[in-house]
Amino acid sequence: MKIKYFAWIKDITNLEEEEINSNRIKNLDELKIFIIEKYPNLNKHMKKEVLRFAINQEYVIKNINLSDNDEIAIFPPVSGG
Amino acid sequence: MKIKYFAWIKDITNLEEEEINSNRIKNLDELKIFIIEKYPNLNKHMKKEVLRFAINQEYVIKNINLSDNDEIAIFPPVSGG
Amino acid sequence: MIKIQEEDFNSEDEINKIKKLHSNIGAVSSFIGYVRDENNSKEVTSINLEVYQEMAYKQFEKIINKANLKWKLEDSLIIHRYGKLEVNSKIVLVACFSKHRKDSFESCNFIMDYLKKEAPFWKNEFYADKNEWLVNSN
Amino acid sequence: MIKIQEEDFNSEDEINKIKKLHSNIGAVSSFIGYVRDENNSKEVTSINLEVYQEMAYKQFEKIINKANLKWKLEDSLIIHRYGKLEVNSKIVLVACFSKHRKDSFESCNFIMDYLKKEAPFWKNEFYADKNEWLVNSN
Repeated sequence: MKIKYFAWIKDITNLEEEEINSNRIKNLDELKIFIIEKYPNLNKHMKKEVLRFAINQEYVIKNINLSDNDEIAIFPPVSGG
Repeated sequence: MKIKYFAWIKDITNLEEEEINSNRIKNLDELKIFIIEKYPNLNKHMKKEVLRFAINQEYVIKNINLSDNDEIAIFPPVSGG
Repeated sequence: MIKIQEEDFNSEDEINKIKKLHSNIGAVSSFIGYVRDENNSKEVTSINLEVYQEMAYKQFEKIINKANLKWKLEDSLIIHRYGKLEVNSKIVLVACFSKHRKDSFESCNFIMDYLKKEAPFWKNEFYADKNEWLVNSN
Repeated sequence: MIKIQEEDFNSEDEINKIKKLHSNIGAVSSFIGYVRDENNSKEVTSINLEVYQEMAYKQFEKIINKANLKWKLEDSLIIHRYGKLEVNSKIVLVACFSKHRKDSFESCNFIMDYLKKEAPFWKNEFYADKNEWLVNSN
């Protein structure tokens, strides 16, 4: 699956996007655990619930199953307009 | 005093404006009586309270004293915008 | 700024002229009114818009003053046309300039409400075979 | 119509392009957002606006669909810029086109509310000596 990072999340991951494919990741909660292990500095933001998640360009709040060709985006609260 | 007429009121008076100076007209109510006598076809509109009055470009609802250099406007409900 | 004119106007240019004067404007809410091709189920060909100019300026100034008391505005603009206006022509532009959206938005609506009720303009609407004076319903 | 672009836009031209398609439009309500020279008491020199484009298009379409269910609109327009924007630059234009004022007015505000809360854009604000990511408060 493709993971995209935006705004200051990119400063923590040092990446705009990456391909992650692991048997361990079957849903969003498992992806979150994987991401925090890979980027420990995201942990405090995850805990404070400031991160937003979108799967295939739609906001997702609850846990949801993921498939290999999903595009997941992780970003902070928006500030457009 | 100068009297101005707008919209379909002009079709009744056949005038856009006129100068009226009479000792009989000391306030708006007296002017209304004078106008109806001069233009009997305005009477039914006056009775239905569809006419609006402005003195020196300000709306006036109650009776008010008039002086010789006042500009009085008589018009139907507005429809701008 | 208040303008009462026969000519058409360019809303981008008119808004820019005022925006340029203030670098702290973050929000411009505006309304443009047009002549529609249909009204009260009748096909409109054009309108003739009559105005009592001196009074219109005075009333527009009053309403802008009222809006400034109720909201924090950096500037405001009313352009109202008069005369013969074809279908699709612009009739009016109201634009309110503020730091934040809420002020511009609410004041623009407030000014339009007042303008519709009290600005001394009268629309004579022309149809294929006759014409008729209008009364604002809202 | 939805546009997400780096370039500036001319609001008169953009509104005209849509207005031309409908002779029954009597009302266009619009909002323009600008980069202000000051925010949270800090002097702003410019912003960099990041966007998640595919998602922004999808979310704008959804909000326009929602607005069409709630109000009687003839058409609607969202233009949102991204990239480096200097103070006084336009950021966004939302315009709603309807027969009557109430529909255009309320839907324009509704779209802006939603856009501020959910459109995937992020402002990185530049000051004389540093820069900072913003969060929308309203």
